[in-house]
Amino acid sequence: MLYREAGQFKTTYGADQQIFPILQDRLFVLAVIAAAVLVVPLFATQYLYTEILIPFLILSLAAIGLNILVGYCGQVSLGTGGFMAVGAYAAYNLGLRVPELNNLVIVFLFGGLMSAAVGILFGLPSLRIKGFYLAVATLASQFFLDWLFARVKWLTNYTPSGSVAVGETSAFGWKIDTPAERYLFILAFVVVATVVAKNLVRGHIGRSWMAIRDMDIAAEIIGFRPLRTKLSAFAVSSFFIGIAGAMWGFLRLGSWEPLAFDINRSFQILFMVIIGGLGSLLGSFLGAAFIVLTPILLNQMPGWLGVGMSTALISHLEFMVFGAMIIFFLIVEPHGLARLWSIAKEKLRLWPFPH
Amino acid sequence: MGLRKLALMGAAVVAAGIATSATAQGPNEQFIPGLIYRTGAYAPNGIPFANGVADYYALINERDGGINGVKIVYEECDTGYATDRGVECYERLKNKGPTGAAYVNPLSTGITFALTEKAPIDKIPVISMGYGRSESRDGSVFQWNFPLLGTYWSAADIIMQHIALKEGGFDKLKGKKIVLVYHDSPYGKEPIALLEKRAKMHGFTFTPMPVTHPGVEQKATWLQIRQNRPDYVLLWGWGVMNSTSIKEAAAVGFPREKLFGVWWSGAEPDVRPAEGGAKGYHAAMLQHGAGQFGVHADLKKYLYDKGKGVAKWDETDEVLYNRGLVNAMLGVESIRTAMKKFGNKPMTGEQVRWGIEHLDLSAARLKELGFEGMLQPLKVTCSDHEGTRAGRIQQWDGAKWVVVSDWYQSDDKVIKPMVDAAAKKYAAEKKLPVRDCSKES
Amino acid sequence: MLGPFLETLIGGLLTGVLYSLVALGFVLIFKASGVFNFAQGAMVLFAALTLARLTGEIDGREVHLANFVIAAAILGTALAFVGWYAWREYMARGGGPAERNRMAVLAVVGAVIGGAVAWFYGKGSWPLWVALPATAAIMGVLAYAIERLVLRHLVNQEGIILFMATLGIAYFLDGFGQTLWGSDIYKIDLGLPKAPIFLFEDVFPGGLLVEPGDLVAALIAGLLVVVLAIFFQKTRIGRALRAVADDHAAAQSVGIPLNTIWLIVWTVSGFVALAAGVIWGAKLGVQFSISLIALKALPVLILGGFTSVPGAIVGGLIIGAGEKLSEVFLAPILVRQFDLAGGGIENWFAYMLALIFLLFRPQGLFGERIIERV
Amino acid sequence: MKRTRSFNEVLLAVENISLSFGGVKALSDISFDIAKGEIRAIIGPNGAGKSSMLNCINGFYHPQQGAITYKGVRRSQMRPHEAAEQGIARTFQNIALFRGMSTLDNIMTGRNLRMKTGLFWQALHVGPAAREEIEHRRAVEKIIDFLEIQHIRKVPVGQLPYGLQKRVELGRALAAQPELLLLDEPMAGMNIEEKQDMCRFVLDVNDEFGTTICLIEHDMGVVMDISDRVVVLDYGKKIGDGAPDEIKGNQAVIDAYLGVSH
Repeated sequence: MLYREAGQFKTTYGADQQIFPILQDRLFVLAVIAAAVLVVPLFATQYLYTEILIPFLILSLAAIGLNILVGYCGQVSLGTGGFMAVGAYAAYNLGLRVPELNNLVIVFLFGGLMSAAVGILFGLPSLRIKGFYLAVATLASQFFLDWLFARVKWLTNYTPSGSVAVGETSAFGWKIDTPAERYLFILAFVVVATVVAKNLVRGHIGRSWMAIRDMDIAAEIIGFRPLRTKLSAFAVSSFFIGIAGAMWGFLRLGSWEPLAFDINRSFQILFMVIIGGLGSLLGSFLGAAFIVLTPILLNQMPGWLGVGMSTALISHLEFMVFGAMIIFFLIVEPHGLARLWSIAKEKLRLWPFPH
Repeated sequence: MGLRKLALMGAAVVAAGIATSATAQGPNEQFIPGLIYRTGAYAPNGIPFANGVADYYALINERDGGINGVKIVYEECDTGYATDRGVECYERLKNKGPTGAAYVNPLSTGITFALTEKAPIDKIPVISMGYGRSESRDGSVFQWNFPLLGTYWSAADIIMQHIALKEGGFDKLKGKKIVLVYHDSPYGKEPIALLEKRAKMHGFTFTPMPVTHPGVEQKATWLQIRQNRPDYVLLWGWGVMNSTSIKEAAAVGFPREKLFGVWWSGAEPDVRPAEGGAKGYHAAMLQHGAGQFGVHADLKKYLYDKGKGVAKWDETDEVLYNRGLVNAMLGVESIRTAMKKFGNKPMTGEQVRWGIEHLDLSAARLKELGFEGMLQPLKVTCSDHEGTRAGRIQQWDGAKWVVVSDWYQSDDKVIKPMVDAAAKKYAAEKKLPVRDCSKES
Repeated sequence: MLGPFLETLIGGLLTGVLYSLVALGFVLIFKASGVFNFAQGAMVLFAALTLARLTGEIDGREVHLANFVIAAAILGTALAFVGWYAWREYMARGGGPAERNRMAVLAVVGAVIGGAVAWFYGKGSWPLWVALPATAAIMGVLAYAIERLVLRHLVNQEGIILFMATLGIAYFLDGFGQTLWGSDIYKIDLGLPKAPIFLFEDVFPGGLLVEPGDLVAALIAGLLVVVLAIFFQKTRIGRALRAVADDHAAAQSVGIPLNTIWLIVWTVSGFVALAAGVIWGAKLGVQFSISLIALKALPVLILGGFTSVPGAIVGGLIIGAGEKLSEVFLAPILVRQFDLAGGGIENWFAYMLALIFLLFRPQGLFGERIIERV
Repeated sequence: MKRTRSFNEVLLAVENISLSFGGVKALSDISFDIAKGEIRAIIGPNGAGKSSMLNCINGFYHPQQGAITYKGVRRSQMRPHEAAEQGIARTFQNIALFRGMSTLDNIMTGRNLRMKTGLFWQALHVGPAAREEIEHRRAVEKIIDFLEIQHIRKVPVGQLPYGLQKRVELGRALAAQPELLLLDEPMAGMNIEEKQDMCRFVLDVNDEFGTTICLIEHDMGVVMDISDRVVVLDYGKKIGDGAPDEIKGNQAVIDAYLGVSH
């Protein structure tokens, strides 16, 4: 009974084109954000911050980025890790070499922009190459970028180990040190980025991406320029991914080597996008939550249940159950957790009357 | 629809599971986390090490009833040798037990780098025995890092000394070609700085050649070695990379006698798969070698005869198992040292840090512990978190490891300035306070 | 200069054959079912682990007893399945519920026999001629399980969903294989010669190095390709497979059950995985890392075309030779020019090579040309 | 209804077009013109090259020989989006809607060439971007009203029945406010009622907006009713061109349709 849109009439096109046209949705999202800002810090432990909330938020942002490319524009990419690395190393180098600009907001945006530039470069082949050929071809960027950051000494400031560490993390005089501060900072960034992403996908640029995804030939015939459209998706996608990469390096790891952004990272984020739901921003969050939480829960489950198991067996079972769950969710709902959510909402709309 | 319902229910169960469970721990327990790997690409090397660690803690509990009566509670967490996973394990375990984690063994140079940033905040010491970042032996900057028994700079230096000795002195190295085949990670890159410096000092050419994780593709590397004919090849590998390197060396006919591995490339899983091809291969020793020593008698008596051992008995003389024992022993003795000052109760990380920094194991004490023949006496101080810089070289004779050298000491005239410079740079970058070690007791 | 060049080329080509072998598994499945099977690497590992553990000596303590019960059950079902299939072929078409009952009886009988056999040989050390068919049977069961539990439920899904599902299978298999067989390093001993051969020692200083193990592996791979080619061209099943590859709907309309076809391809690619596992396992030792060689096969795939068997072969040779030559001859130049911290370019070079090639031929070397229509 | 209208101005002229795919001739030496404001039909048996002809006109195929003059400009090789920019819109034989998007969004894509705000404003979705979106929404709502598809505004087009999809596709083409509208079998697969609706829409578009229309259609009754002039293709050759009445009496056309062997 609570979730009703009946009676909410839109009198202007503007009102009809809001992000959440239904009042309850608006209130719900506001409540979630308010809870994340106000309630979570009341009880969150450091572990919850650093190992669950922070990775979840950062990877959600990366998943949003990849979703723009894969879910909205239909170009499958396996190079996410590489673009995250570009963001992280670009941010690191800006902060290191221009200390006046060592402000997290500035270095993160710079990381995003550099990543966007590299994304455009590696997006060029998408004009000729399609489908899985493109997916595999994007691995070229993954391996090349991994290699680049391991080999070009300047990029890592000639550290002998090739591992870089960030110094002070602050923004506009706010020193972002404790897990809670990091969490709030990331949260703010991710909320803004999500709104931006939503604005893009609901406007004509988003429609151009979806048109290319759904039928690239028809899209070109009605006037979309395929190259420009695809490259804009690559650029925007890499921009978000680059920011996520910079955050991952600065606020999650603190020090990192190229292995932190290897191909497993790419697969991890692709999983998030697909399990969460292609072409759904909500899905990016749900997918990230699923992929971040599941292995951790599976790993700790035997301990909670008091089952004595060897570490090796726990790890192997974690792999098995994780794999099985992915298959299970794909079979149950190939359109992702976001679709499950909307089905649940649909039910709620009718509740308590079944028909 | 049935499946969908199931999925929703499953999600609800998982959500319910997130409610963290309180871990009830008795008051008189010392919690020690173990970041190990029994799965994934590096499992063959990770398993024996993890077994040694687990067995030694079990032995202390079984034989002595804990450390001065304080029971050890040991919990493993599988990192799979992945840095982010290792950090997650650390965060999960660091607050367990009445006093939190006593110390942490990351068992991966990458994880060590990451935890180096966290240790001062959490006040938990990082013991990176025989690995980690080389400059972290400088305790005035790296208060919480303890690369006990030897850093990679020490390892590389010991190998170079051995080679120089065989050649008839460092001056004979002039014009020689030395190649480093290394695991492409912070671990593999560590020795490069020292080798480059040595190359400049003695006029040999030094070529580093990276091998990408996990290291099963080395054909191009070894073809290059065959074509360039270096005089010596140093190997800084881990996991399957080691055995692959040795196999490829055999395949291109590079003399195994001139192939020298670091101490992480000198264990049984590294040479056995290469079979006959490994004969003659040299590796540095992190002090101890293979074989059974005093402590093994107790292990048999208290654990293996009762069926409580984790490993198989005939594998307890292997290099990496022994290294696990040594690693656990150093931790336990550090806690014991701390207890002398702070009392026989569970120690906090901060207290253990003090304990490690004042660890002083004499030959007599080592004998008492059953480690005679495995370790040389060591003494950790504020300025020297390495404790000892001694090492030997062993050779695989096709069936077992044979010690073929006397003890070497890495040359501090070479290494100390590098440590000082690197530590200073780190302190400046991170704006860290530097302790004055001359004022520490 | 010519000596080292030829030597590298030979080494690269021989490595390339091994890449081809892994790529072949991908191609078979993609051709018949449009699935980009990322679990191929995990299947290689699983097959190699199974074989290595069956032939090797197993210590009762290290592998839990329960594992053997599972292994016995798998093997038993495998035997039952083979028996059932033979019976069905023998009985020609038809059957229905009666056939299903027979299958159930056979499955139980097979499970008991297989379990007894596995129990009896529970300590491992099987001779190769027993272990090899047993492993092949287990790969067949695996294919059956994959078809039954995963693919059947994902019919008509988009390619990317199927791709993700195979990633899930890969995770599962990695964990399952290690639970069942342990995660140490194991040996497969084929008795291959190890001593390097040096050719033309009088022409080139030091001769041209050829590794006999690689040579034998290449021969086996070559043989396998020929067998597969014959299988595709000459047998009834092979022709059916090609029909499916050309047009799913048409194939179904002439009465070839798609599920059976999928089962067969997955089984065949399970066998290919076994062959690859044996060769790679003998070369590197059997452990987790061999599941990662799947990544090596990907550039071969896009270069050769996802649907082309000859493409997998030729692509493998080009990639193998290209990456070794680039590493040996190009990387040192790059290192000197740009003051890099070492070479190691072969990893991305293979992909770049394939990528540049694709820009000129988007459908790969032997892929069918794509004509766009509206 | 018989219509006799006269047109003077040539909008598009096709001169001696030949097109082949790897040796197979799809079109050979075709010439005809489309006058501004008229409804021009292209008919012919299956495989006659009708769709290929449309594909040439909007730049998707590039004929090996011949030229196309549009609005007095002889054009060489062009990409489809350039044709769209010059005011040519079309629908497709096999519906080519964007299946993942709603009816509203599909029709909005038709306005894409008129939406100019860049990434920055789009990201903020305020000021120019919001104004632009509402302005075009207004235009699209007019088309939705015109085609009587208000009730399916927010439904993903993949879920719509065939006839409605065809209508949405017409809406998308109209949204571009084209000068020349190419319709590829707009009534294929429709029942009588749907066909009547569609005919009405086509005629209304032509009347109200003055849009020139070139359509391919199999239903002879419809073609003869609504078109001003008809061109007949068979096996890639032009076999007839003229007013509907002339075509009806053309022997070659009758032969082609009745299947006289060549």
